[in-house]
Amino acid sequence: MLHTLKEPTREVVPPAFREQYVKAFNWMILARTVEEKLANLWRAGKVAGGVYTGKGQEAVSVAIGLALKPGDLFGPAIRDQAGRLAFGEPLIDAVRTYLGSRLGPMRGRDGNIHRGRLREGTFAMISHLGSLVSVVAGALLARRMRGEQNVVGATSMGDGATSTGAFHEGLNLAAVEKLPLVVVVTNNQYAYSTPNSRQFACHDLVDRAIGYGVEGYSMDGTDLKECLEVVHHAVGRAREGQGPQMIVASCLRLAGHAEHDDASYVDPRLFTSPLGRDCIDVARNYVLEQGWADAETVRQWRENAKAQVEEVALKVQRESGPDPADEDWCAYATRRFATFEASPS
Amino acid sequence: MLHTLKEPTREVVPPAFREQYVKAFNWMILARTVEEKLANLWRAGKVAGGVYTGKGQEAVSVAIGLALKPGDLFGPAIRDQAGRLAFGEPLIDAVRTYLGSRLGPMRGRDGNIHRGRLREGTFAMISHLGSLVSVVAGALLARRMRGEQNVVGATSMGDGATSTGAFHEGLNLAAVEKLPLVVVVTNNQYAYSTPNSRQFACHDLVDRAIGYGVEGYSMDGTDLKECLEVVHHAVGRAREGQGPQMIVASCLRLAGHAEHDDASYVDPRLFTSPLGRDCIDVARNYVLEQGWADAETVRQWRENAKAQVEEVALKVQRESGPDPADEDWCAYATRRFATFEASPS
Amino acid sequence: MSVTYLEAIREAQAVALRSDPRVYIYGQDIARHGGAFKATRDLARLFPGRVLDSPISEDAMVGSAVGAEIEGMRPIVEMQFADFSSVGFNQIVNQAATLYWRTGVPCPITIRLPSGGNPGSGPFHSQNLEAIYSHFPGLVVMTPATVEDAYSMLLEAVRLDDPVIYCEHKFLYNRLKADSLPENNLPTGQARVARSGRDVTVVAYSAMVHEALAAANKLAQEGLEVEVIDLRSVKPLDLDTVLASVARTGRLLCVAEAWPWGGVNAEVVARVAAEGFEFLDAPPLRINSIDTPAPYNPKLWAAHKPSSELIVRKLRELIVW
Amino acid sequence: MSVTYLEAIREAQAVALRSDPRVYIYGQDIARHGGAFKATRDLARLFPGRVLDSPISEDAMVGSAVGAEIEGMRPIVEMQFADFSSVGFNQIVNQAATLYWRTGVPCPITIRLPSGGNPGSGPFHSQNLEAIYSHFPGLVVMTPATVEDAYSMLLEAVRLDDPVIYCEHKFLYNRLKADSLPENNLPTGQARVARSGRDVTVVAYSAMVHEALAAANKLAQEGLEVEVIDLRSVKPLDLDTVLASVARTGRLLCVAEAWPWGGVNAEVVARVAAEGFEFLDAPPLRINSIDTPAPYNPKLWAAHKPSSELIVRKLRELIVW
Ligand SMILES: Cc1ncc(C[n+]2csc(CCOP(=O)(O)OP(=O)(O)O)c2C)c(N)n1
Ligand SMILES: Cc1ncc(C[n+]2csc(CCOP(=O)(O)OP(=O)(O)O)c2C)c(N)n1
Ligand SMILES: [Mg+2]
Ligand SMILES: [Mg+2]
Repeated sequence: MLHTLKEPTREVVPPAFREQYVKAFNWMILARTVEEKLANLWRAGKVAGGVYTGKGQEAVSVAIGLALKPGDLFGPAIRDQAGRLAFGEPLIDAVRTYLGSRLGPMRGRDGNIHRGRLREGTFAMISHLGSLVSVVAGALLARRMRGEQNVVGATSMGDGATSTGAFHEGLNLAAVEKLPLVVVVTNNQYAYSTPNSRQFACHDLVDRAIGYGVEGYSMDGTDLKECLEVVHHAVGRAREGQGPQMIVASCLRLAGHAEHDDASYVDPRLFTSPLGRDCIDVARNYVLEQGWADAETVRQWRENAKAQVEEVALKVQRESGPDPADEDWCAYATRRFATFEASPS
Repeated sequence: MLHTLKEPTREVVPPAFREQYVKAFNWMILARTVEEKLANLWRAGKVAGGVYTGKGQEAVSVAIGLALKPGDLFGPAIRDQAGRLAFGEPLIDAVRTYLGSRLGPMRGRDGNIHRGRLREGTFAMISHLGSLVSVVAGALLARRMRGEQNVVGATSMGDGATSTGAFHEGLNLAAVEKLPLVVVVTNNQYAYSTPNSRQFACHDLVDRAIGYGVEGYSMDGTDLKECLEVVHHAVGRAREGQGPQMIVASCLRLAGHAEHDDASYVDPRLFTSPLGRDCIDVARNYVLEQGWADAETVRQWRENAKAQVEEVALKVQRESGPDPADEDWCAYATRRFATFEASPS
Repeated sequence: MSVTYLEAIREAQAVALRSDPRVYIYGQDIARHGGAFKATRDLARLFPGRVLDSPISEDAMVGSAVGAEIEGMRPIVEMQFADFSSVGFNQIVNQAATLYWRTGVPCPITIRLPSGGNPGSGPFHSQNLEAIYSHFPGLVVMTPATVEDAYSMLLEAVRLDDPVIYCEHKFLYNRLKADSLPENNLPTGQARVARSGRDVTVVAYSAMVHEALAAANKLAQEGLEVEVIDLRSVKPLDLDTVLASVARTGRLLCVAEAWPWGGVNAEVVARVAAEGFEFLDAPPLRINSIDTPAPYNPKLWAAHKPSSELIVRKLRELIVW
Repeated sequence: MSVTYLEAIREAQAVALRSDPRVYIYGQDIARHGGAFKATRDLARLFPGRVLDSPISEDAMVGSAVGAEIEGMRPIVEMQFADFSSVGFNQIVNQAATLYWRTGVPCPITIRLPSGGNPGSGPFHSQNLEAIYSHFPGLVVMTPATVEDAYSMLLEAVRLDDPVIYCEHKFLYNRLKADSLPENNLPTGQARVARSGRDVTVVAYSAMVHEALAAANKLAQEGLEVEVIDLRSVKPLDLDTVLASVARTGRLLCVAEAWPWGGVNAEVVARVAAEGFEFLDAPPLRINSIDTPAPYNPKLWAAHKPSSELIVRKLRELIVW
């Protein structure tokens, strides 16, 4: 029941895969670029709160977004900028949400990574770690009750989130119902400052799969090729009706927990270990090696990403923020209930 | 990491084990007897609320109580009458607590199985399943911080309780701290009316052990010999510093969830399967087979248990109940805080 | 034909399942077993695949309901006891309650909380948590006191586009009977004058409405006319009906089975004091349970919670103020 | 020397660790990293083995603290944000709060909740949950508003034999400074007159005390004398000090950053209305945040919560009533 695709065959690369890989690589670049921009905006005092980036985790994340199809469901975690873009979230959503724009999907009400477009299948996380697992499971249950086949839901989280009761209850529920849920745990060695050794005691988090009765995989989160293959495989198994799939990706968080965090607690040896490889460098090298692009083309791709990001950032900064006076201060869909509760002004 | 002692050698039985077995068997009889009495009192309308019995699970439970030493800690679950007695809970505690006596350890404030003597190492459960795991873990952490060696904490629960987030968080915490915690899951096939198939999807709950990085065992919960051996072994491992131990015992709940429940939902085939064996019958046969007692002696033991129970029940029924007028209505140990909150009377 | 409060709850769920294919029920032991209290008796058989046993996972029960409603369903979640909703608390107050406000996508889920005390239930099978949930923006909290309301409000809960905490009182399950179930009823957010009277206003909800009515009957024999208002829902809370009554009587007593600190009574008194200050001829008073957990022993329990005798006593004080 | 509210919290923990071997601190990222807000900076180094990083398991964090105190320790649990205590809710309100009442064994644990809003914190890093915890019997809920109280009340929290929910306000962490830390202080359960005045009483706690003081200063320029009372702890709640003030001023405004339904404001108003009815010359009023989650956008956030301007406006209304 425990699959490991640690050593996929690297010989034959079908053209479709090449296309997929290059697409993925470009989303990764775009994700990295927009997050660098957001960090800059934060340093310039233009972003309230924190900026949380997925540096070093773009390969895992993008693989999720690309393995899903339109109509599938995605519950992203903190570091899923790449996966969001690949699954179809407009680039502007990130910038608008970080800048608290009324035009963004959260309308200034929630910020940064707490965004989604529910009607397009991307869930908006609350902060409480682990709590999306059961939400995505329930959405899949609904799809089944409504007679929809051929749908997959993926949700992403960090090593730390696996310690929550919500993770446990959600995955167990999904297993009991044999739902087409793919849970991707990105073990980036730390939860904020807390190392794996203070978070769990098992050898590899994938050892949890068997205890839920779900299929488990571990993969090298720095290697885009492996990520694409493993996630594709797991999503396929879920779609075929094989029930929940649990993937554990290993890598290193290459930034602070958020921009305000210098991550000085990270064991420096990790940066020079295989875990510390930057997945974007790995992917770039692979693209060059395979002759799918030359250095100039890659540079072009980066420029392209930068241009997109700059355009969007400029546009959003010109947009006006929300005005409290015409804010609709009502927490109820049943509008008449609003009048019952005192709202001082 | 996964140990199975399913087939322990049965040949050589040292005298100490014989003594242990006979003692265990007697506690099992006493537990069964007092629970039958409580059920009778309930049918006579003398017990408010429900009566929850451990029928069919006495072997597992008693093995826990006997494997622990004075100074160890025990967090019992619903069906641990036998284990409580073996660990030292006075017989009268059960009767007083069920009858809401002020003289019982819960002073009429909490009832039935929600009892304990914290200063003697038996925790008093709240109803919320799974929530004692972290409490016992924390108690062990305290013992370690205070420099106490050689202590073990055991906690017991049902198959259903493993679906709680509290179970997951508690066991994971204990594993991270490598605490001497023994978690005994008695899989009696049902959680109230809910069968295993609606509770979890793994092959055997012991498959969860590896995912926490703890040692795991499965055992036949109907066989007292196996229960004594496995629990003794696991408690020993914990005491030696091998970290948390997880034991999954298989059996069948031989009564309703509580006395008001006729358990008509139980698959009748289970009663005739090996899971459906009554551990007291199994133990009795074993005692007779081994020639440790004859039928008359066993009858004598039962009579003895009955006499003890009748005496205690009579005594408790003669005791007066609590009087609301002299009840100390204060939820605070800091007594002066009581006066601050309105208490209508 | 006579129907109990509990049967009304079952019947409302049957009607909801029958009339709306988006409705399903999720909870522990509710399918084949029909639930700990039999509130879903037979429904799994009548509506195959739509009444599902859950694992003992209150957090995931609520989380999955939110996911399902996002995908167009209208789930009813049964907590086995209100007290266990503490484990699903985070998903209720942070996931469900905020969803509409954050995303604009409504959150039509109903969470049934078998609430309140019974002899021998003890600290963890007796809780009244309406004050806890009412504090959070986005939640609707219903507290039906009658068979008719148990039925019609549960149907409305399922129809509403907001998450509803439906507090059903276990003490009323089999003790309360009606001749038939209503076709229509007051909408949520509207209180009901359960008994008219000109001398003093008692505001109550859920089981305490009946203690208040018993007290009113008692005092009626002495010529005192007590008006009893049944709030029906505590969030939203219908202040207008309460104010109109206090304007006539000049005197207010609030009665709730919940603990004394904060809660419905405090909210009602605070609003009346602010918006009906000039109507009050005497201090507005409150009766709650004592500020300890609910005791197991039936005698202690009876002294812990408000009773009609206590209400009578307080009303006598209030009337001569 | 000058010390901030945050430093006072750190210092109190250092003193507690130093003076009582039973004290330890448990929470996420609090050891080497010193906590998300640095409230435990350096403490792990200074007190080896007594400041421990926990997994992301709020339920188990609290449960383990209860187990540890049963075995004689006095744990301090740091929640990374008050908002995440929702995950530890069950262990707080059912395990810890009831322990002493059920078993007679006290439950001296302190749970620190970094509470309240800051620009850009959003719905899940801004919550004020004091009303939630105060509703449950057995919990003490502290809400320090000053550097001095942050220090002395945390020390008292650790000393008390009851479970304490210690709500520290993040907005005050680095904005509030004092010259030194106090040797002694008022005991918990006693409110403080933060500013004397004869015209109107404002009751507040935590960060809102400072908004109230700012409003009072503003109105002082117009000759209006506002008395500001800092509740300090909201359970127990010191009604005597409030009543004495209202007896002088005849007018009451309660200010809290929490949501409007129920809560501290409602409780204070309800008690004053009941026990100080004859003192009131005008309706007792309340100001809370708006009944929605706290918005992320700083402009929206500023409009969502009570401000000194709003207090000024309400006081002007109240004074001419
Ligand atoms: C229930 C809960 N507790 C605490 C937090 C605070 N918190 C936010 S992110 C984080 C660390 C997350 O670590 P991990 O899951 O490994 O994800 P990573 O940041 O490494 O991607 C913590 C503790 C939270 N969001 N939710
Ligand atoms: C968190 C929580 N949810 C629901 C319940 C109600 N409840 C009490 S016992 C029980 C079934 C327990 O099953 P299991 O853990 O298998 O133990 P068993 O009764 O079989 O010994 C349930 C659902 C509870 N006590 N706690
Ligand atoms: Mg991580
Ligand atoms: Mg069971």
